[in-house]
Amino acid sequence: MNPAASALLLTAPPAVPLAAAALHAVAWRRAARGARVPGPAQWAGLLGPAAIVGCAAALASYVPGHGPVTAYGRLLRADGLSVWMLLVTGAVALLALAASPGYLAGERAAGHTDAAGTHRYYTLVHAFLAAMCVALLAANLGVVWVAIEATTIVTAFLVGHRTTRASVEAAWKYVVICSAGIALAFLGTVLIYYAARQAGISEASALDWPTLAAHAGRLDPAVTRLGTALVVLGFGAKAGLVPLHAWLPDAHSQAPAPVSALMSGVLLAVSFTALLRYKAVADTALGAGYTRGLLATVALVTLALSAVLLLAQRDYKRMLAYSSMEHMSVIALGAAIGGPVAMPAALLHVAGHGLAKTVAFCSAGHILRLRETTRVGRVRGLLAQSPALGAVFGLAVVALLGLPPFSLFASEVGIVRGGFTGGLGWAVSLALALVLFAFAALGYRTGRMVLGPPVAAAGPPQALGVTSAVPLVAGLLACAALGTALGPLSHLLTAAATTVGGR
Amino acid sequence: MGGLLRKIRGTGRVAEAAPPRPEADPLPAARELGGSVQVRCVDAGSCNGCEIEIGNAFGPVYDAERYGVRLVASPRHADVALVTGPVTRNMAEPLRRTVAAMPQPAIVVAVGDCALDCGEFAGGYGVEGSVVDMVSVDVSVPGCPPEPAAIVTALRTLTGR
Amino acid sequence: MSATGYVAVAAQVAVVAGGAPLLTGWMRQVRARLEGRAGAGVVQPWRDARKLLRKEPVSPTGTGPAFRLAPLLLVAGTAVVAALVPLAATRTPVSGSADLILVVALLALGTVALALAGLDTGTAFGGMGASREMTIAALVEPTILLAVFAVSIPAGSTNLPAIVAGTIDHPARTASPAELLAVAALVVAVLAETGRIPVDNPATHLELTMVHEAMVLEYAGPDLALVELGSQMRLAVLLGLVATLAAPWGVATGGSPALLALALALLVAKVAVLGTALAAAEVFRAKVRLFKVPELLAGSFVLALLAVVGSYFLTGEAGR
Amino acid sequence: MSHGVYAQLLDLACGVFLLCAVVVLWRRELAVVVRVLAVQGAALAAIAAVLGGHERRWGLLVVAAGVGVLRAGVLPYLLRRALDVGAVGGGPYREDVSEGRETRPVVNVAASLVVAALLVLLAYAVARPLVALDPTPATRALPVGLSVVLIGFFALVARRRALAQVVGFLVLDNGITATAFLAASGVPPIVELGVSFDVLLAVLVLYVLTARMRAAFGGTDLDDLRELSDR
Amino acid sequence: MNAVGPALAAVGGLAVAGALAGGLAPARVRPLAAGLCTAGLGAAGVVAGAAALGGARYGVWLPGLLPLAGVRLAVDPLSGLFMAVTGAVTVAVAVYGVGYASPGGGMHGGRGPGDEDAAGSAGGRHAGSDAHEPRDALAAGGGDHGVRSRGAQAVGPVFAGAMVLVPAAGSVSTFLLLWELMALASLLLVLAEHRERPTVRSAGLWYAVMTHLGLVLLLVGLALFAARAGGESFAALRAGAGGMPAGVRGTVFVMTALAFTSKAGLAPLHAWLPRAHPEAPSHVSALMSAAMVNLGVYGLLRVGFDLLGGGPAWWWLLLMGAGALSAVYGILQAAMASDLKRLLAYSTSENLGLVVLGTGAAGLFRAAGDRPLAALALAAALLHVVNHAAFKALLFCAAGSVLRATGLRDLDRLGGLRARMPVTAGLFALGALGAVALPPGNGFVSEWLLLQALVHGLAVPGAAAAVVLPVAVAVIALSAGLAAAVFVKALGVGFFARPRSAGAGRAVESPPAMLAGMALLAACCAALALVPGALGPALTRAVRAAGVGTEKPLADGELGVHLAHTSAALHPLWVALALVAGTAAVAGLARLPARRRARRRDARLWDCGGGAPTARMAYTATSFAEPLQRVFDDVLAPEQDVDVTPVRESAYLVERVRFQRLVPDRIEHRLYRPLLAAVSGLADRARGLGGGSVHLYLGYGLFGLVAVLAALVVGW
Repeated sequence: MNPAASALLLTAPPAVPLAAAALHAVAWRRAARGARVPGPAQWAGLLGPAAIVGCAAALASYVPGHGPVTAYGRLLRADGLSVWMLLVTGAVALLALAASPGYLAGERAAGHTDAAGTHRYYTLVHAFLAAMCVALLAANLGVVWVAIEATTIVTAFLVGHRTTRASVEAAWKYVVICSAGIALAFLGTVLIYYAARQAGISEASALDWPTLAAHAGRLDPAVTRLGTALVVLGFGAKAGLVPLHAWLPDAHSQAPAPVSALMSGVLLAVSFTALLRYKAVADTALGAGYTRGLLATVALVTLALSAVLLLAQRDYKRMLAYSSMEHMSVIALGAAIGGPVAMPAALLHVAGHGLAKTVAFCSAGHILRLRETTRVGRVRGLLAQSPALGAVFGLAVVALLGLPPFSLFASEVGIVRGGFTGGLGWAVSLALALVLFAFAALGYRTGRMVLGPPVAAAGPPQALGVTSAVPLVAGLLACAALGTALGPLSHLLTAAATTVGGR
Repeated sequence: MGGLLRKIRGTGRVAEAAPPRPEADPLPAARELGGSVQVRCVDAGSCNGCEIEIGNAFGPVYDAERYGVRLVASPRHADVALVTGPVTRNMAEPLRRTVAAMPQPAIVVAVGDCALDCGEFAGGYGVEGSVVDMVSVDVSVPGCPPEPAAIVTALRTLTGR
Repeated sequence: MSATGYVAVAAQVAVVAGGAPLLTGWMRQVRARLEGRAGAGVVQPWRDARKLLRKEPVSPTGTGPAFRLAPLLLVAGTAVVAALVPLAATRTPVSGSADLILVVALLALGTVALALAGLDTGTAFGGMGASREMTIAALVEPTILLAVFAVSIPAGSTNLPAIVAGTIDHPARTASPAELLAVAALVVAVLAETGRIPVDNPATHLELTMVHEAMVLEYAGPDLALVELGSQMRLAVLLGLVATLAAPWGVATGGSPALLALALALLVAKVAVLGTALAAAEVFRAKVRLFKVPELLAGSFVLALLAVVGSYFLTGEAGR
Repeated sequence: MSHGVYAQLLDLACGVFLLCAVVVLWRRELAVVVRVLAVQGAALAAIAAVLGGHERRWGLLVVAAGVGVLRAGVLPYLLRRALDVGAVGGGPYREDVSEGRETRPVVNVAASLVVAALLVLLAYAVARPLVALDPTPATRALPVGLSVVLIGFFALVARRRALAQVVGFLVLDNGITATAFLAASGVPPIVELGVSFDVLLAVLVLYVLTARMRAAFGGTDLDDLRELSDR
Repeated sequence: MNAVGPALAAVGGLAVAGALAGGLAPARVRPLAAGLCTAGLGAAGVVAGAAALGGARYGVWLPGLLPLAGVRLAVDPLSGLFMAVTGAVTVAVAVYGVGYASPGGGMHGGRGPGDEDAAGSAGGRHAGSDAHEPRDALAAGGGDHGVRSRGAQAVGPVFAGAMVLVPAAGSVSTFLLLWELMALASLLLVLAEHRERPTVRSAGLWYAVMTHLGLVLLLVGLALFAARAGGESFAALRAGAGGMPAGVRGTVFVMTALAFTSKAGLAPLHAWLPRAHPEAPSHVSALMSAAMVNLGVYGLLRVGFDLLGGGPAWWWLLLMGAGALSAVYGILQAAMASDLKRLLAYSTSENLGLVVLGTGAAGLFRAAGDRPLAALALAAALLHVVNHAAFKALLFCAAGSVLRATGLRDLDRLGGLRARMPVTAGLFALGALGAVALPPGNGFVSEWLLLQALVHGLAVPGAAAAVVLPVAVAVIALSAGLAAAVFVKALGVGFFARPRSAGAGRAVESPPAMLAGMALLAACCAALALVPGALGPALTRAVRAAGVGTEKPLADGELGVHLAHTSAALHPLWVALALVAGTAAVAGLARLPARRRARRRDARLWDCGGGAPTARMAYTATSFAEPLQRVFDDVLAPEQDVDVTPVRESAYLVERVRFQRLVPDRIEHRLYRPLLAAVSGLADRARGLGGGSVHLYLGYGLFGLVAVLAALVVGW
């Protein structure tokens, strides 16, 4: 591919959302009190994700056949893994931003926000997208770290969107815990940089991932082991893994629904991708045993914690957040096992979980708007009162439970098969038992909310608007399509898996 | 077990010799029974004097069974309703229902003076009337209480044996 | 199959159908004699049957086909069993499918039909009788089948003619402990199946104690005759079966009519002896409380189980 | 600059750097703690400058200057403004004095000093392989960087006041930057620039959130933040 | 060109078409469209099954579908048998389903105001939820929810399609995909009537969690097997099975056996069956009881015999133990149940217990080296699967038409349906005849064959056989006896005598489509009862495909059932003819002596002369089961409480007596309750972990960091 085309394809994903963010920032400044938000401006928001998906598709057709594409003197680089994650990010962003206008209209109607708030929302969301694209496409691990820290800062005010006590609390916890976690990751990066410099790699390319991966054999084992441990703790915090996981339920229960969809669906996965980059380096330097043990332990502890906390959950947005933690631990377990079956299964699980969780969170947003409560106990007879919303929410949770037509089933089976072939049979069996607990808890609460006769207090039956139903149904269909046949994506998936050790 | 066997061998046959067959010509309905009569006793309010005699009639000494007469549990199974005592107010409807429940040809035998003309209890406040007033009686056995032999003879006129 | 085969089957059915009332009459006569009474004579059941057949048929309101079909099915089922079981001859046209499990099941079919008729009337007595009858039938089933299992082991098959022929060829088998235990268990099962004294009193008038009679309280005339004939035939066939299994000598294995006649005569004699023993035993025993019956049946079940396990360990020659 | 003088200067700077971290844990008044934070920023800049001078890398000196301006000047200024806003409270009288002091830290001062000592020991044990890899005077001072990281993290955990927690975070960050300088004389410039920019933005966000918290909760005691929970 | 391939394609295509038709068609024509697609799907399944039973082998590999694994189908006579059974049941139930889901039809019962009798509504109500009368969705006669909703009609064909295709799966992933698709579809169908009764939701939850537990066990077992055998397709498993150590083979067998026995509704993991079946719409519970549970047995055969190639005796003793336990326990609970569909559900658990008992016996004989006898035992088990599918589907459909007509499931309130619904009563009687395992019925044939296999099993060496086989024969006999009591209760109490509630009084015969469906099933029952020999060759091929034995268990070319090696034989056709001829002869002879043609008189019921016997004096299901319950008192441990409310003035005058008896599911109490209590206790205590304070969360982080650093220092 000629350099000009590759430069365009690599800069478009971060650049277009950034431009949109700038546009909305200007509009935010000039927005008077009570001014009406121009309709087309909202739908213009879709340009950013559309650009991301377009570029990702173009790269997807090129990269598996011809290897990674670089631009700007190897600053931006797209290999199999980043293209796959870009595709997932684009898809999830498309769904979230398609659902945003409906959500914000509801918020404005309920008086929680106004025109200025809307523009601020779009500015921050587009900045958030741009940051994530940079994190995926950057070749330099330092730049990846900076981008991920930027996502924390940008989403701080998204989590604190509503100026209530709870949102301030959520925002504070989110920023403090994530920044502390990310700082540890930076310490790990510094140590890896130190080891690389001692191994004789030049200063300019010491943090450049391809060269690091190539020369990983010469890194000093002790330093690399310490650096990798810190990175797993650091980026694990942003990926919702133990020990710095506690921000996730609070942030997700207070953030606007599309934002928590984006965060759960993609932000966790992007930070996990960064972690995978380091895993590739550490595996060549220390052998697969070390990171496998560390990641598997972290994954199982997270799974146990989320399963137990799901059992006694009373708030359905926190329930979905803990379900994200559960799925991230399954993905971490799949990555820990590695190998030709478990690694692609883990990446497929990222995609499936992203789509299903987005639909779940967006419909949870509608449920909140309809019933004004996030308590599971007070939401009854959803299917009876608004069939479309109930059906979509129910099917999204069915997908999250890992039931067949949806891709989460195929990926979970893949991870278990990989686990047994890779020798981690006991860990996978323990994980399945814990997933069973989560299954029971999630199923029980969703059943309470969705099923049952119509509740008089809930008012007359209300249909879900077509504009807000389309993205949700599209998300479900995409997840089901992924579950039945991968088609052209299968080459991309295998390429992505081999870049991080799925030999 | 052994003691009972010895007692059985010791007592031997208790039933008295069968008196000669009564010559009275049997009722038309009785002729159809062909020597097999199944009896359902109905106590329509008797003082149980007649019941004791009926018991003796079917006891080992008089042994009504040897002539083909058998007591049965339900009027459905019975050909003969052996009715005793004056019919009290409560037993009037049940007596009618019992006789109605018996498949034809059905015969009603009234045992004892009370059944024939309310006997001692004539005019009692609880007495509805005698059996003869309530249902059509085919054979009647007077006496208060009638001898078991008289009851057996009446029954033998029905079996013809 | 020779003509005598067909004759044998017809003879068996005729003997059982005709002889059953006589057997009951004979047992009542024995009992009367033991009680010092004169007794109604052996032919009395025939007279009862003839009189009942001539009476007016009655169908209680609200009863359906189950009520009407049950007596017919009871008698027909027992007749088919009489045809199958090699009471007189082992080589008959039907001996191929004369299976002991089929025989036990056909008898159970009669019980089920009668229980359904009891329920069809909708009266309290009908329901009570049906409930108790089915409870006892359910508990008898394991005992009978285990006894069948024990008896079939030496012959290596549950086909009745094969068993009887096998026992005739090896007379020692009848004295073997397994066979004795099996026959004892079978006798207790027969008592329960036909509702004789320890389990149920056929001549009782107290409805609350009835098991078998409570179901048939509503029958009258011809239906009642069939029901009584059916239960009498069932008793005759079962005693015949016990006699054939315990003392198979005399059952015609060859084809000649003379042997057949002798076999029939011997059959009547054996059943009469068993009838006498049963009647005499009834004089000494009283009806057991309904919820003591399961203990009785549990005892016979243990006998049957010992028979089976015993026959395996003792003889060990469980042929194929 | 001769080798001996370089080593002594470096050790002096690291000593001051570690001492400041301990003092942050020791003192309760936020005003004093912010001043100590500024001193620590200066020490960090000194370490960078000494390293730059020793290895004759002028780029490093520029970075040292930038770090000095940011961590000794801008960030403490922001924290002092947040404190004053709290203190002034917009009324005729000062707001209650407890805003300015860490009245009831989660772990009392004596215990936290003991924990700080233990963390320093752990840092030294962990850093042994790092030093063994390339024993130069700079890498021999690595444990100081790690221990400041751990002390910063502990301060983050043990402080009830919002601003005290921000100070803890900044100490943690200073520690990491120090480790970077000592280990490989600083990460590549664009990464260093990005990191500093991110830290600045993080503090700005926390500054705005403190203001919002004061508006919503009427104080910056983090114990009020307990509504979102699974109970 | 064998017909299996196109037939399977037809099954898949029609499933998708049916789903679309059910989802999109207008309400009026929706049941018909979805029903036709499902029936077509079933027919295609039968064609495929028959072709496979005829000996046609078929295999296909579709790498494109199902990411990471690809779909692989492999059909052999064993899977052919199960596909044919499932297909046949689907055709009949689909036809029935069209009638069941169509609006209008019979009078809608529901709980009449007047007939709420004070007597205890006892019987098998499980603890906790009061049994207010189940209002049938159609009884409420309205709206577009329940069985007629878009969701339920769309999922029906998918459920049937997945069930037909499960036996055709050729690799671990495909099997798990179809298995879980079937589970999800049946879960959605169980929840179809969630608006009507709160118990539907709890039943749905129990069903979902236990099915998922089954999937977890299956996934672990098969993944371990695939990993150790070095391949994912059944062929690779079969090849690799020999080399695996005994411990691994044992673990794989136990794991998969637990999952499959749970799906077949056997004892320890059966708690979902008596909950899901009564709450599901009747045609769905017919499909579940008659077809889905068989796939549990299919799994046992496929993994136990075919893939693992048999195993040591303790495997099969385990199976026989589970089979015997659930046979007796299931039928005992059925005897106590007064809810008709709960009774049928427990009877399913009993029949499947017998099938697994036969399978265990086959394995035991095979382990002891006696191949012909193992073939015979397995043929008996397979024949009982076919028979049970026929009569259980018929019984559930009949129960469904009773529920639709009266709105009631409780036998204590039914009664008098023979007069009002003669055809349904007749069909239920035919099904009951099959279920009680007595001669003219089809259940008797397979139970007879099973008994023959066990009776001849004593020749097998080993003390285990000598002790286990007699107990097995006793278990079969006891369960057959109790089954007779259960179905006499169901038929007699449910259909005969007079109606005991207003709902039963208003019953009207079901619409023709439902009767047609049931008639189809009745025809199957009759055919299986009279000419079982026709299945002989098919059974032989299926048994050989399961890898049990090469000899023919049943002699070919016979209408009846001839054992190839011994003189035992059964001619059900001749027995039936003899019974019919006998009945006719007796009827003729009985009329002979009655000279005058006496007209049959209608007389009042004999009531000891008292008042006319009312409906409430008749025996109900609870009173019918009372003797049995007293006999098995220590096994069932019924909970009974009588509260007497005296008149206010004096304690001696009783105003009201309320009697309530509940026969709990003891396995559930002993096994599940403590587990659930422990889990909810753990959950409540763990609530503190998400405590809410920032310091706690950061504390976790610091603790994690220090722990990892310490581990590194220690040199982990």
